[in-house]
Amino acid sequence: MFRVTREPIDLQELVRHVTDPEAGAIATFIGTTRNHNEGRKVIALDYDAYPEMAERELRRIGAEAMKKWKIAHVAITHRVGPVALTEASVVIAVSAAHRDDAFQACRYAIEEIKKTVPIWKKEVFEGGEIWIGTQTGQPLPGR
Amino acid sequence: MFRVTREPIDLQELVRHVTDPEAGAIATFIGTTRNHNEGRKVIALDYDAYPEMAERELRRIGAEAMKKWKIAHVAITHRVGPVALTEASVVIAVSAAHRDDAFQACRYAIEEIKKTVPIWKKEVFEGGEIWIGTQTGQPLPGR
Amino acid sequence: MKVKVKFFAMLRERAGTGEAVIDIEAGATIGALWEALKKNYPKLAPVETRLLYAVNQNYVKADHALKENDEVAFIPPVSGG
Amino acid sequence: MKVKVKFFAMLRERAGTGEAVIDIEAGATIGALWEALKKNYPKLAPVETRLLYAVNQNYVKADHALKENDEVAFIPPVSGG
Repeated sequence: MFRVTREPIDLQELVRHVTDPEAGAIATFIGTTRNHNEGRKVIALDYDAYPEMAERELRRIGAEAMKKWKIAHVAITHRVGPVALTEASVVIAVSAAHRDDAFQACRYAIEEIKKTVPIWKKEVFEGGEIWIGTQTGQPLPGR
Repeated sequence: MFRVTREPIDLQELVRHVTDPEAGAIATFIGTTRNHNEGRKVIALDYDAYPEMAERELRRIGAEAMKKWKIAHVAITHRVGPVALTEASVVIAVSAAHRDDAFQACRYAIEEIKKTVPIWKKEVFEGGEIWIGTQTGQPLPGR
Repeated sequence: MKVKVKFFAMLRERAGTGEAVIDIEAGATIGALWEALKKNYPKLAPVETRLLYAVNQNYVKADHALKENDEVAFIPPVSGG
Repeated sequence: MKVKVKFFAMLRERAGTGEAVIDIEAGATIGALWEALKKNYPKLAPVETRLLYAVNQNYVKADHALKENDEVAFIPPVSGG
């Protein structure tokens, strides 16, 4: 299950999706909106996305995780649009027979999401707003 | 929140407990009952515990994680009594400003739980039952 | 030939639209399309951030040759998660 | 003096109870209490697994001297998670 949605993310639904009697370990990662970033007081985040391509990239990340580790299932949902403080912008759930695989694949997924999935975060802070990533001029991952 | 309970574990409750506007990352681990173990077909697990001491040990593990990593909150619940296939026996949730701390502390907590918390798993399998750990004669962590 | 162009995030704001149909010579590269767009949408010209290119929802290189009806996107540095 | 002993898991099954109040000489170590228990509960005698010791819910060593009303537990290898 790889999804880009404007609705609040249902963690329990992702966990249910990866639950499997063959797999004794589920690792999840939840990214939530934080009230500060680089000295700025954050009021909210607002995500833009290229939804069809983002879902395709999420699916690709899931498939690569399946190749790299012995895992049973992966589910990833990324929220777009405005996301209030403490709400989840992204949830990843990975199940595996053994916890080491579940943890490593979950960690891999969030690192990859931040590198390649066409989703953009606009930070609305006290005194302005900024598209994260684009303002920094930081080099992109080589392709 | 460090708890030993006979009731099904409410993942969402643990996540709510660690959610914090200062912390943008939540890592969770869910241990579920698997249908096989060392070649045996598992029907169910049945956990015994020394509940007061187990909660005290869970709290100690949480406190040590707070010392080792920059994390905001930890919540751990371990279920005891019979746990059906695919149900959670243990849930850990850790929040942090940065995901690296959340992942590492979550991983640390499950490793420690398996070493020091006075909880015992009886595996009910086709053809018998066995207390896991006690039958193996494996050395305990030195103290 | 016509291609469909998609703008996101900062580019969406600067172009003033999320989508446009653009007429360009057959066989043009996606890099050449970007140069053409900067003339159609002057506010795109000062964009200095590095862009990735996608055609039909797959990343491609700047010298990728476009085809009629391709769905083209310019991808500023992503910041999901 | 009297101490409260708790049995768990395999030990609970072998002792046939989860809890017992045991009379033992003042100042006895927890290791000595275990030897005494094996006489009271013969099914505990064949237990070969290594045990940890806890007094009042803290792990202690085998030579820990007990006090009146201590809550004592023998901890077989744990297997939670």
